[in-house]
Amino acid sequence: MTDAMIGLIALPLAGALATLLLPRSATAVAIGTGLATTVAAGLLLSGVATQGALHYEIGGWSAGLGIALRADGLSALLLMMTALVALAASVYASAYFNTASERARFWPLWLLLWTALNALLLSGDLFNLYVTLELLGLSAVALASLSGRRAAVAAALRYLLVGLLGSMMFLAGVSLLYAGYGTLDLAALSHMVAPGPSAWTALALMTTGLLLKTALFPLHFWLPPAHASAPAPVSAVLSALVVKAAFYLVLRLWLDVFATVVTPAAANLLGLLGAGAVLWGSWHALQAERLKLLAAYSTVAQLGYLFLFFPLLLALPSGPARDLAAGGLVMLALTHGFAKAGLFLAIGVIQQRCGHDTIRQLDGTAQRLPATTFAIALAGVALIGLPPSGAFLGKWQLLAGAVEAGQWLWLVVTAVGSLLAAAYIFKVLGHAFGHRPYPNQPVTVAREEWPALLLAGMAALVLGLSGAPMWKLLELGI
Amino acid sequence: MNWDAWLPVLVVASSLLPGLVIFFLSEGSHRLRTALNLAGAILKLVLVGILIWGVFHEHVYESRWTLAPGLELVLHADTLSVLFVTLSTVLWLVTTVYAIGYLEKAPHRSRFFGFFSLCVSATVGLALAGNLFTFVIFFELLTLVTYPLVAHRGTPEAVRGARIYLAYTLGGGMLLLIGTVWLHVLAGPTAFVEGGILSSLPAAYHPQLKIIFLLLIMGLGVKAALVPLHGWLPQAMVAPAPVSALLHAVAVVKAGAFGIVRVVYDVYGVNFTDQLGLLTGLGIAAAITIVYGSVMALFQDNLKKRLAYSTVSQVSYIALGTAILGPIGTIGGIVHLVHQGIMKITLFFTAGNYAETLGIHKISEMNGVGRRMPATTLAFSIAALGMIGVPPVAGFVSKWYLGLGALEAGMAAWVMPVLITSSVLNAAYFLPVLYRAWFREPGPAWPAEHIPAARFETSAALLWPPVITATLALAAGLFAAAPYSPLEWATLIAHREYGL
Amino acid sequence: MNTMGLLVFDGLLLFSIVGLAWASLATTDVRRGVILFMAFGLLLAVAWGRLLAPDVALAEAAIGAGLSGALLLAAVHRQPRPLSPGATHDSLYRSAAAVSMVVRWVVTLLSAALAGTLAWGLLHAFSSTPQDMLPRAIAENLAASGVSNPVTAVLLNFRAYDTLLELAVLLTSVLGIFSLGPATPGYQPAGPIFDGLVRWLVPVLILMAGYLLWVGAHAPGGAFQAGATLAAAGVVLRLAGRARIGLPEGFALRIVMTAGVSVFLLVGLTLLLLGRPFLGYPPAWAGALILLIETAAMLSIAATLLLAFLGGQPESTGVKAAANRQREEISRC
Amino acid sequence: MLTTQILYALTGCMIVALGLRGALLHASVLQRIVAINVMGAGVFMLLIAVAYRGPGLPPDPVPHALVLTGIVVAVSATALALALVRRLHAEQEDD
Repeated sequence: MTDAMIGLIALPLAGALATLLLPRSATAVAIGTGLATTVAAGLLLSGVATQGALHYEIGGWSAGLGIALRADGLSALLLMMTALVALAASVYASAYFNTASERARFWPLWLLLWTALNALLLSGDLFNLYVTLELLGLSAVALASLSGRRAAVAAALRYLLVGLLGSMMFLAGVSLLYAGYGTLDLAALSHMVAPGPSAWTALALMTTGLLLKTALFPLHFWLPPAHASAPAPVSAVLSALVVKAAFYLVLRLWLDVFATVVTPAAANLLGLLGAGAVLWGSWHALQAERLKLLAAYSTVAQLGYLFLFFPLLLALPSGPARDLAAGGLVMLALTHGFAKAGLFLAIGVIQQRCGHDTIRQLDGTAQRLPATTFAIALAGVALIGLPPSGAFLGKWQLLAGAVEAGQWLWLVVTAVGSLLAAAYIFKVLGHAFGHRPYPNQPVTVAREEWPALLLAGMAALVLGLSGAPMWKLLELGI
Repeated sequence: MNWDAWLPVLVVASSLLPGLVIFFLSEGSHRLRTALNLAGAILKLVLVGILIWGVFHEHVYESRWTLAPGLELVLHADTLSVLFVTLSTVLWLVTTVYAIGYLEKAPHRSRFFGFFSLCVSATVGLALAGNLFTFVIFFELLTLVTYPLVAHRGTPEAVRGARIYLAYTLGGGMLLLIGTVWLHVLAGPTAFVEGGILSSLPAAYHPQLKIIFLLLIMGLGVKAALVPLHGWLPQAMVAPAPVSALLHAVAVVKAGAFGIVRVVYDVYGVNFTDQLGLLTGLGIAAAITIVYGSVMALFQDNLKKRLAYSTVSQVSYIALGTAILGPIGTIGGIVHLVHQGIMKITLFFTAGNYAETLGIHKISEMNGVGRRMPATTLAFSIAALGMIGVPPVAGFVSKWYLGLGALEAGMAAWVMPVLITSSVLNAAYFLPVLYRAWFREPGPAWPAEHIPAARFETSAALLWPPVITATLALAAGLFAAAPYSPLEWATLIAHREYGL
Repeated sequence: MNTMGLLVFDGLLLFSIVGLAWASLATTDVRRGVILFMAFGLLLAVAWGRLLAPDVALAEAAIGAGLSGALLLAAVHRQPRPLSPGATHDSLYRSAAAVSMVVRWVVTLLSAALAGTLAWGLLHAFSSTPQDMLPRAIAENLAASGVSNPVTAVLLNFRAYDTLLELAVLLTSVLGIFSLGPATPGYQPAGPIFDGLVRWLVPVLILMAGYLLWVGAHAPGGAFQAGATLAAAGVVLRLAGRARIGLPEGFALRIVMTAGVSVFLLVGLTLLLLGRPFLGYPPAWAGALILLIETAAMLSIAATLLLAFLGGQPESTGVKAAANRQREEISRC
Repeated sequence: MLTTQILYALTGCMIVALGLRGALLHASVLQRIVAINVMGAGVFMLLIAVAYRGPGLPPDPVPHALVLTGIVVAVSATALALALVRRLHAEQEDD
C-alpha cells in the first residue's frame, strides 16, 4: 500500500517527462498516466480504510533526518478527489485543445500540477511542503496563462506574485519552527509545539501565507481574474483542487500540528473572514455577467463556508458532535471540489460551442446542450447545498455545530449565503428555459459533455447518498 | 432487505425511474413516453393498493439508508402517509392522462414529463418520509423539480413566476432546515411517531421548542400558502394547467399542509403542542388565511387566479383542523387533505379545458359556456359546490367535521364564524361563475376556439380526467361511511394519533 | 580578528546589506534598482561566508545575485520605452502607483509589525537551548550517505526528495516560459576585445563547473553551483552575440532539460524495484549514484537557467517555423 | 544566545519587512519582483542564522541545504514572472 504513495508522485511526474519527450502521443500518455494515478489513489484509499494511517520514509531515513510521506483518511480522500477531478478534466482537455502544439504545451505542465497536488497532500515535512507549494504555484500559473491572452497573462502574473508572497510567509514560519524545535517533521512537531511566542508567530505567518493562496476574503482579490481567464480544464482544477490544497494545509496546521496552540479567538477571526467571504463572494457571483466569473466568485464564497467550521471545531469539546462537524467540513470541501470542477467544465463546453459565456445571452444556447445544462444544474444543487448533494450534509453539520456551540452568527451567514447561491445559480438556469428547438440526442458531444456531467453527478448525488463510509474513514484522520 | 423493506422504495421508484428514462427520450418518441408514464402510474397504483391493505392490517413497511452518522433516510408507511400517497398516486395517474392531451403538440415534452414524474416521486417520498430529516430532503427536492415545471413555457412571465416561486420556497426551506437541525441537536433523530416524541424533553427546552415550532411552521407555511407567506401562489399560475392542477391539489401546497400535520401530530404531539400554547396561534393563522384567501378570490376575474386564491383559503382548513384539539377536528382537517385535492384538481382541469378548447381565461368570458361544454361545466359545478360545502359533495363532510370538532373542543366561538364567513364567501365567488356558465347567453364567438366540438366537446384526454375526479368528489361525499373511504381512513388516523 | 573587530565587521556588513536592500527598493529607476539588488546579493554571499555557509555563498553569488540579476537586467532592457518621462511602464499597476499616503503608512506599519513579531518569535526560539538532534543524526549517518560534505549529503541523500521536486520546479518554470512565446532575438556581435575575453572566459567557466560538481562531494560546491556556472558560460556567449551558445535543439534539448528529473526519478524507481526504499541508495553505491544524479542535474540546471535567460525556446531554423505557428495559434484563439 | 546569530536574524527580519513593503507598494511590476526576491533573501538570512552555532563550530547543514533549494526555487519563480511580464509588454505594444 505504501508503494501507492510513491506511485501517486512518481506516476504523474514520469508522465510529465514522457509527454514532454513524446509530444506526438502526449494525449494518450497523459490519459494513461491519469488512469494509473487514479488507480494508485484508489489503492491508497482502500489501504487507509483497512490499515489506518500510513507513512513512508523516503530513502529509508527516519522521519526528521529524511522526509516522510503520510496518508490518513483526510489526505486519502482528498487524493481520491484530486485523481477523479483531474482525470475527468484530462479527458475533457483532450477534446478542449485543438492543435498539437497546444496539447504539447499543456500536458507536461498539467501532469506537473497533478504531481504537485499529490506531493502536497502526502507530505509530512514542513520544508517539503514549501517546495510542493512552489511547484503547485508555478505549474498553476503557467497553466493559467496558457492562452497567452492579455487578461490571462496579467491575472497569472498577479497570481504568481501573490503566491510567492504567501510562500515566503510560509517559509518564514517554517524557519521559526525549525529555530525553536530543530525538526521539520510534522508528526514530531505536533508533539513538541507548545503555546508561546515562537509558535504563535509561526502559526500566524504560515496561516497568513496559506490564506493568500487559498484566497480567503479579503485576500481573495487575485482569484476571480485568474480563475476566470484560464482555459476551462485549468480553471476547473484551480478552483476545485489548487486552492483546496492550501486550505488542506491550514486545516492540518490548525487541527493537527498546532492543535495545542490555536485559540478560540483566533478561530473566530478565521470564522469572521469566512463569513465575509461567503457574503462578498456570493454577492459578486450574483452580479457577475460572465459564467466563468460567476463560478470564480462562487469559489471565494464556498471557501468561506469551510472557514466557518474553525470556530465551531474549537468551541466544541472533542466528542461525536465535533467529529461530525469535522466530517461535515470535509464533505463540504469534497462536494465543492467535484461540483466546481463540473461547473467549470460545463462552462467550457458552452464557451466553446456557443462562442461566449455571457449569462444574459445564454437563452437558447444552453438549450442546444441539454446534458451540459443539466450538469450546471446538478453542480448548482451542490453549490447551493440542496439535498441530495454532499454539501447538504456538510451544511447540516455546519448548522448543527453552530446550534450546538451556540454560535448563531454562522447559522445566519450560512442561511444567507445559501440563498444567495440559489439566486445566482437559478439566474443562470432561468435562461435555459426558452422556446428553442431541442435536439434529439441529449448528449451532443460526448467527450466534452460527459466529464462535467459525471463530476456534477458525483457532487450532487453520489457523495450525498453514499458518502456514509467517509465518516468512518475520517475517524482515522483529524 | 425483504419485501416489506422494498415496498416503500418501489413506490417511490415506480415514478422516479420512468422519469429519469424519459429525460433521455427524443421528442418524437411519443408512444414510448406515454407507455412509460402510464405503466409507471399504474404500477404505482398497484403497489399502493398493497400498501393500503398492509398498513390497515398493521404491517410495518420501512426502508432505511444511512447518509451520515445519525442521519438516516427512512421511508416508512403509516396511516397518514398512506392517505397522502394514495391521493398522489390516483391524481398523478389522472393528471398524466390529462397532460398527455394538454401538451399534445407543445415543445419540450420529454423535459416536461421527466420533471413531472420526478415531482410525483418527491411528493410520494415526502409522504413516506419516516423522520423529519427525510421529510426535509424530499421537501427541498420537490422545490427543485417543480421549478422547471413552473418555468416550462419559457416566457419572461413564466421565468419570473418561477423565480418568485423559488425565492419563497427556498427561503421557507431554509427556515425548515434550520428548525429541523436545531430540533435534531436538542432531541436527536426526530422520527415520526404517532402521538409525538418531544413531550418527554425537560421543561428547560420549552422556550427553544416554541421557536423551533415557529421556524418549522413558517418553513412549511410557505408551501402551504399560509398568509402572509402565500405570495408565490398567484404568481405560479403561469405554469401549464396540469402543473397548476398538481401543484394546488397534491404536490406543493399539500406538501406544506401535510408537513404541518406531521409536525403537530407526529413530532410535537397534538397535546404537547397545545400544552406549549402553540395550537391556538396556528389556528388563528389558519383562520386569517381562510378568510383572506376567500376575500381575495372574490376580486379576481382571471379564472385561474380566482382558483389560486381559493386554494390559499381551502388548504388552511387542513391547518385549522390540525389546530382543533380532539379527534373530530383532526378527522375534519385530514379528510380535507384528500377532499380539497380531488375538488381543486377538478377545478383546474376544467379551467384548463376552457382555455385549451375555447381560449377562455377570464370569468367574464364564460357566459353560456355550459351549453358548449356541458360535461366540463358539470364537473366544474360539482367541484365548486363541494368547495362551498354543499352536501352531498365531499367538501361538506370536511366542513361538518371541522365544525363538530370545534364544538367538541370548545373552540366554536371563533371557529364557527370563520367557517360560516368562509362558506358564504366561497358561495359568493363560485355561484356567480356557475350562473354565468349555465344561464347567461353565450356571446357571438369564443375568444379563441382551438378544438372544435366533435364527438366530445373537447378532446377525450382532456375531458375524462375532470369527469373522473368530479365523480370521485361526489363519491367521497356520498359514500363517506364506506370502508376505505377517505373519511374512514382519516378516522383511523385520528384514532391512532389519539391512541383511541 | 578579535571579537570586537568581528562585531564591527558584522555591523558594517549588515548595515550595508540593509542599506542596499532599502536603496534597491526605494529608487524609481528600475535599472538602478536591479543593479543595487545585484550588489545586495553579492554582500549576502559575503554574509553567508561569514556565517560558515560557503555552499550557500557560492550559490547566492552565482544564482541569487548573478543569474537573477542577469534575468532582471534583461527584462529591464526589454521593457518598452516609457511614453513620457516619469510615467510608469505598467498600466496594469497604475492604480497602485497612486496609492495614498494612508495606504503607504498602513503597509509600512504592517511590515514593521511583521518584522517585530518575527523577531519576537525568533528571540524566544533562540532563548531555548538549540536543538541539535538533527545535526547529530546527520553526523552519525554521514558515512553511509556516500559524500562527506554534509550539505550535499542532506541535499542529495537525506532530503533528496526535496531536490527532486526542486528540479521539477525548475522544469515547470522553463515550460511555463516556453508556453509564453519564443526567445527574444540575440544581441549585436561583440567587439574584438570582448570577443577575445569570451574566448578564454567560456572555457574557464566550463572547467570551473566541472570542478564544482566534482568537489561538491566533500567540499563546498555541487550541482547547483556548477549548473549556474555552466549557464553563465552560455550567458557570456549570448552577450557576445554568438549564434550558437552551446544549447542543443529539438529533442536533444528536451532530453537535456529533463535529464535531472529523469535520472533522479529513474534511480529512485530502480531502487524501489530492487526492493530498497524509494531513493534509498545502498551505501556502497551512494557516492556514484549521487555523482550521476548531480551530473544530470547540472546539465538540466544549466540548460534551464540559460533558457530562462533567453526568455523562451531558442529560434533555430526548425524551431522558428514552429514558434511562428505557435504564435499564430495564440493570436487566433 | 549568540550575539552574531541574533544580529543576523534581526537583520533578516528587517529585510523581510523591507521586501514585503516593497512588494505591496511598488508600482512597477519589475520592482515588485525585486522586492519579493529581497524578502526571500531575508528569510534565507533567518535560516542561515539559525544554522550558525558559533565561531569554529560546525553549523547545522540542514538550513544550508534548505536555502540552496530555496535559492533555486526563487530563481525559477523569478524567471517565470519575468517571462509573464515580457509577454504582457509584448501584448501592450501590439495594442
